[in-house]
Amino acid sequence: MSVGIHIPTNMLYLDNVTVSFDGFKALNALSLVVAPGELRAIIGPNGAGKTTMMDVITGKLRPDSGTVFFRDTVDLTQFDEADVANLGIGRKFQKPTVIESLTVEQNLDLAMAGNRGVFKTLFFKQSAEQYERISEIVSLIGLKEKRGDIAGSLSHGQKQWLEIGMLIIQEPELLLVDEPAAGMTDQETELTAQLLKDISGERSVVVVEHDMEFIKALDCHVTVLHEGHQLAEGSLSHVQQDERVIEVYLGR
Amino acid sequence: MNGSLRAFFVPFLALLIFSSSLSVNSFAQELGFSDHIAKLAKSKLSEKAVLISLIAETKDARVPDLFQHLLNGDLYYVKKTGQIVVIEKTESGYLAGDVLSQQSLGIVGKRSVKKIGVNNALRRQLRSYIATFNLSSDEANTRLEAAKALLKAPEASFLPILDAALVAEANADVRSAMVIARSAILLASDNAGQRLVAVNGLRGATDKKVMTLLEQLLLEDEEGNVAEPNVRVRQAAEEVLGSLHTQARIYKVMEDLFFGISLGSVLLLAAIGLAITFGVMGVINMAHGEMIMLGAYTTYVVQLLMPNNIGLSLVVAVPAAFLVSGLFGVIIERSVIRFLYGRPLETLLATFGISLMLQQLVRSVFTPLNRSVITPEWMSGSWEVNGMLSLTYNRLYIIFFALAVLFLLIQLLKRTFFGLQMRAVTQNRAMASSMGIRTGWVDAMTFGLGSGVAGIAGVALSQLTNVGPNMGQAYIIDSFMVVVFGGVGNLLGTFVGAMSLGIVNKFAEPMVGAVLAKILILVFVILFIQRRPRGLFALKGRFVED
Amino acid sequence: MKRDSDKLSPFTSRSWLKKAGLAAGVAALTLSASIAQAADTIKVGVLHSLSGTMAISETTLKDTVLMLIEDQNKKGGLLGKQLEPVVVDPASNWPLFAEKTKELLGKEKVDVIFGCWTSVSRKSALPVLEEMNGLLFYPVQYEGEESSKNVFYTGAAPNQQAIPAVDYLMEEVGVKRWVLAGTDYVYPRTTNKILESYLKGKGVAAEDIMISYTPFGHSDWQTIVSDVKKFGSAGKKTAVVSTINGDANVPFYKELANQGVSAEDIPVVAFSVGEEELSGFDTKPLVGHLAAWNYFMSADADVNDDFITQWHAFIKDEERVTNDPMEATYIGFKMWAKAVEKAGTTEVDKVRPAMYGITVDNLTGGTAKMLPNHHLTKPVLIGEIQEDGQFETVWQTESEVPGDAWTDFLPESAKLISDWQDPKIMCGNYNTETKTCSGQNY
Amino acid sequence: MNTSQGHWWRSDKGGQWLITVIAVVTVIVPVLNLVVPEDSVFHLSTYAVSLLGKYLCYALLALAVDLIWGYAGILSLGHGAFFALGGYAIGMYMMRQIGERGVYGNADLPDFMVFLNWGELPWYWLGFDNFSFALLMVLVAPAILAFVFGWLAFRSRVTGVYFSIISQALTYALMLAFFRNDMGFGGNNGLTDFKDLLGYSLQLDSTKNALFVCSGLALIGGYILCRYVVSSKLGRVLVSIRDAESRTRFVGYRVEHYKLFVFVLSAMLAGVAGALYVPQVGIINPGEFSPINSIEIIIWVAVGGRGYLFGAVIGAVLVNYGKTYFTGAFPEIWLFFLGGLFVVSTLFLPKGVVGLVKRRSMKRADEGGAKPEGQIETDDGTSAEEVSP
Repeated sequence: MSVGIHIPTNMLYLDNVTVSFDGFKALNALSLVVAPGELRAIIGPNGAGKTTMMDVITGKLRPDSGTVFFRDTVDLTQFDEADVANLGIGRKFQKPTVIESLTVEQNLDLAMAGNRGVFKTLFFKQSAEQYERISEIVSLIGLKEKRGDIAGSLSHGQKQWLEIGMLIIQEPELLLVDEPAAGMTDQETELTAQLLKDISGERSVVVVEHDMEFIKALDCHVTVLHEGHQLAEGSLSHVQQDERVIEVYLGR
Repeated sequence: MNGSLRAFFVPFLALLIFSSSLSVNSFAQELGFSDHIAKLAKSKLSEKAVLISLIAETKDARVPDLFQHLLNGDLYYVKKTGQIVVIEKTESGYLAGDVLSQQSLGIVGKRSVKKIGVNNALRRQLRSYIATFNLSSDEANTRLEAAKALLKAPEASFLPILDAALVAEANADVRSAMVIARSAILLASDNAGQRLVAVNGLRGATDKKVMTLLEQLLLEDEEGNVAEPNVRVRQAAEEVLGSLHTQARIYKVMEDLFFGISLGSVLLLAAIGLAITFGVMGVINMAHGEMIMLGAYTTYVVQLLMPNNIGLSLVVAVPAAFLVSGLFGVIIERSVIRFLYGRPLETLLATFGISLMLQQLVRSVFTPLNRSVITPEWMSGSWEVNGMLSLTYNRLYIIFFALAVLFLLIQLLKRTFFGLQMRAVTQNRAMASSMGIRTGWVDAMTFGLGSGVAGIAGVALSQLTNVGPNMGQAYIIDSFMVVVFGGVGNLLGTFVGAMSLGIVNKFAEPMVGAVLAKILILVFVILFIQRRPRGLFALKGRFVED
Repeated sequence: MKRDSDKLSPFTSRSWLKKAGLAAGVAALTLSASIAQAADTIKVGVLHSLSGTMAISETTLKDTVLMLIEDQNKKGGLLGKQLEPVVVDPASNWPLFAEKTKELLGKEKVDVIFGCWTSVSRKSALPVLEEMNGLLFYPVQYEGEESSKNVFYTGAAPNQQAIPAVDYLMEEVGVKRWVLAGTDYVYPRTTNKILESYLKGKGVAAEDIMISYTPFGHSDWQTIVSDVKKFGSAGKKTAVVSTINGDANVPFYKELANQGVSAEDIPVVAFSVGEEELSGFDTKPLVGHLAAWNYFMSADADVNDDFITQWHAFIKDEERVTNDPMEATYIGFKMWAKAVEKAGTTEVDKVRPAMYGITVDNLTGGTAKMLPNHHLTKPVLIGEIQEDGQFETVWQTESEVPGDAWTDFLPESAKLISDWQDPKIMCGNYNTETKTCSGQNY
Repeated sequence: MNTSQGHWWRSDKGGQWLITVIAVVTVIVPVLNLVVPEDSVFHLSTYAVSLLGKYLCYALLALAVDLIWGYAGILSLGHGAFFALGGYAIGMYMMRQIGERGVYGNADLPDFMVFLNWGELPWYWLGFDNFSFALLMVLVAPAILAFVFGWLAFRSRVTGVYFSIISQALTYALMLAFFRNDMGFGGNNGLTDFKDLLGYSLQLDSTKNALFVCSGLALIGGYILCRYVVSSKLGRVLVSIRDAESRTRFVGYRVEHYKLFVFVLSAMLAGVAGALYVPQVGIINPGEFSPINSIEIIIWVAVGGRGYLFGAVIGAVLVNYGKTYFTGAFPEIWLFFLGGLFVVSTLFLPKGVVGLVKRRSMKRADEGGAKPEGQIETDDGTSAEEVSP
């Protein structure tokens, strides 16, 4: 586990979180710790509770029991999605969700860190620095040429990147990324892994992924979820040798 | 005394008593049956009352029949001759029969005869006489009805005949009804002791009319004098009334509950088709009300086609309405809605347009006037649980009908292959299609099913309310409320939603009035949706995010 | 990238001018030109809803007017000209009544309008009629409290329907306890206010009056009928005075019958249920209930037989019934025709004075006379519903009752009278206390 | 780049056209009515002026609906309620202006209160003899209702059809409430028999033309306001809410605040439309609250083309002109035409009349990226949210 430079000892700390839907326990006493600046991968079979965990962290779902602490002090279960986002947690969905009827620039502009108040946005004017910031990001995500294009016209991979760009420009301290490599070409996958590695360090990144190649490329700590709780944790090679993991997940 | 003897003895006694107790002048008494009857033709209503008494007094064997005809409104007179006839309306015209000779006169022209009119006062008078005749009927039920009828208009002159009937009566139920009727008559006695006996005789009678009679004893006139002068009688009356009031309150709650369930079942019927087209398929079907309307008009047409079998007509109308509305549903689905899946709000616009066109269609075909749908005999009246609580038959049938429709529908969805296909298509169209389900066909059938069920609702509603071009509009908002309140996509939710809205409405209505009750229900639904944005029986979990 | 530049000049001057010119041309072409045609016919406006909720009642009146026009034209028209009907559909939409009135008077230049059913539709059209000096014949019974120079009210005022009906029940039937049940809108509210005040004046105690209002189109009457039953079981003869509107009546009567309330126990006297409404009912359970009108189809008069025959021939349906508002339309039309003949012109300002005192035979016998308060003299009939959907007249006023625009049973209204003929008054709302026309003088 | 803030006018070609047309009509109609002599071919009748004024009010109402539906994906089936409230506010002012000229000559109470024996003016009528207060209420009354209702609904995330249905319930409940005479708003008859506005008689042609001009100006003002809103960053947040509500939350926007803002703004615009409408048609009654009316507004917007703003205006005028024409030309069967129009336009013009024109012109000059802002991708009010694994 990498050692955090920031003041908080844990960026994210899930303690004994349980969520159930009509008796089915999507999360079952799950505990998880992510350190500042850490890049963490989370794997697990379908229904292991990965997305539910994301939902709990981002305030979309309230857990039945347990706590979720952000930067040691903030209990995330008390906040809703917008609060959580403004606290500095960004989330990328499995299916790329960019605003298709807006342009690439407008998407980034929306996501850019800044005041989210109604009247502030009504009278918002883009400053030169903000323009430059967007320029940086479009270069970073390789959409420089497409800056003025409608997001709906982008390819699948480009949408994924745009969404990652939106995450970055949001300047979160913690990024939650759900299956970023889904539907990408090998080359794109590689680039994406590199991008995530680059942005971790400054911030913590939690990646949920199925693609083992991708996980391997990330080269980071891996947590295996199964039936709502943590089955194993460690390096990819470590967990790959775990008996239980092989049984429930890899062994199939 | 055996039945036939009674049949002979009691009416004879009745007529005997009338002739002695009625104070009519001797000149009139000499006139015979036929003379009185002849006068019926052109006398005024007030004169008819006297004539009816006189006719009753003649003891003629033809009197009961005559009175019945007069009451039913099929007693006429021939304009030219003044001859009194009984008219039977047949398909070929008016079939006349002379009252006196009881001979048929054959078919007569509609304009050559005129009806002998009666009013409410005369009807009451006639009914009382008929009741006294019926006290001697061989049928226990008829005697029971007769005794109850006497309770409505208790008059001292009926006392002897009632006493005579009581002596002959063996049936316990009829006896107790007769005793109550007798007590009711005695309440008007001059003798305080008799009145006290009468009041005590009414103890234990669970009947609203008894309450009315006792209330009458306690009425105060303008000077503050109570109608009943005797204190002991008053006290007894108050006591009996007190227990009656307690009973009335209990039955009132039961009645309100029945009203609520009944309203709930109407809402359920109206909404259940929508629970399929809107709830399951996601079509915001603004033409749902018109599907109900088509069902109601189908009922009307069925009745036109079988005028002699009104009782059966409703039974025929149910499948007919299902087919007609269902067919319209299939046509609408195939021609319009199938192009709009995945765009629910556009279905709102299109179906709204369709609803306007359907309204205009029936307006053009059936005129804008309301159509008269006849309530068959078996659906009229009420089941008298006791004198305090009676449940109307039409409502009772509709409650059962609604439950049956709900049950069948749930079975259809759960247990049949079609239901399985339907659920497959609505949950994952692409997957269902790839598994070889003809999704287009399933869509059409599902929409047809929802529409057809709405049509069935129309049959039931035709028994409660107007059948006109606007009838659908009256139900569309309520239906949406029920479906949304219960939780979209859940038939059981629709059921619970309909019942709870119905019952809440009916308990609120006596407190705040009909208008406010309706407003409160709407506000309640609005606030409820804030608490549970997906209704009472919301599907939980991740998969609801669609 | 430019920012904040020329934000305030959305249009360059050239494109602005071009667009303005084009737009002006389009506007001028589409909007102008409502050319009045030389009148060689007399135009008769028909302002009845043919769609929407009121179509059910009003379509018949439209047909009645068309029948009367056709008949008049067969007789050679009026003043040597043919009558030409102009039918519009205000679609049961109240503001549309004002708009269509404007269209009839302004665009079509009609000489007279027959129309409206609900009070609100009349109230909507009224300012337009007054402004453009039109002439409306309003054929439906209503709550009174109005007498406009430009409207002739040929239906009953409350004193020609509600009050005689209550008198009948009180005197002939011996009713002591009253349920005033109505739909919650202005006509029932006003009528019930008048009746309440009238009944109290006759010594009826407050606890012997029950007032109940329901929403439009109310269909679930279980609770109210049960309440009526309960109210009626207090030992006094009880009757229901119903101002329940149109569609709500069917379920109301059905519920009454099913709960075993017969006309002999608790009679219902209705002011809005006529032959046409009954034709949509299953009448069996209604037999014996009452209605108060100024006309029944069953009336025994030759002129009535002729009218019915004419109606059946026109509408090509022997089963169609006639009703009170049809008679009111008939009387209004005949009166207008007479007044036009008398005035020798269709000009409103000449026809109006010619109207006063004009008489037309009622279809029930007797004559209707137009009073200077723009209301008619009318006989009042109480009928009991028969199984064939007709009424049996059970009571009738001795002579015609003059219509009273302002009821005597409301304090503010009692002070007012209407007279459009007396030169000393000449207004619709003359206050007899202050000796002035209160409010605007129209 | 077509998003920069300075360009919000330039890119709106349709809007420029629209405003030009409205401005010209606003100038020309009074001229044709008042200046051109009556016997001239170019004279415009007062009837036509009122009719056009009515269309303009409807257009403003449609604009208000398009703002929330076209841009924020909020399908309100109860927007007629705000329109009616604005109308009632101005109607109450005009009732008070009648003063002694009512039929009973009672300066303290409106006529309908007099004959129903009201003792005194209810408290909520106080202040309505003041025009500025009434004007304020035209905005405030709909705003308060929209705020309370919106706050409740958006806070608990009532979306899509659920929102539509409860907004319909809202207007239905209000209709029933206003029907009640006890409410003190004239019951079914509503408020009518208005005499004058600010001392100018409503029967004067000049007043009518002035009201017409006001309607035209209000429409232009409303359009510019809406255009400004949808072109601002806030407008893009709205679009983002419409297309992906959940995503927008995760970016950190308080969706409920944005929805509430635009909903209240839209309600206020609707209120203004109602306030201009009532003096021109001369009556306001609870029928304006009827759910059917609110559905019709949606239809105007859909026929014109949702999400373009000017589409709503065009739709409102087209449909209402059609209604006026059909009710006159085919009184017996016009519902067939109207119903058919709705069906045909949803089937064949999914993006409305404007969409049709756009598609044509786009085919002609296909310059990539010229897709109009606010073009709809998802055609329903429910947002296309993420799908779970």
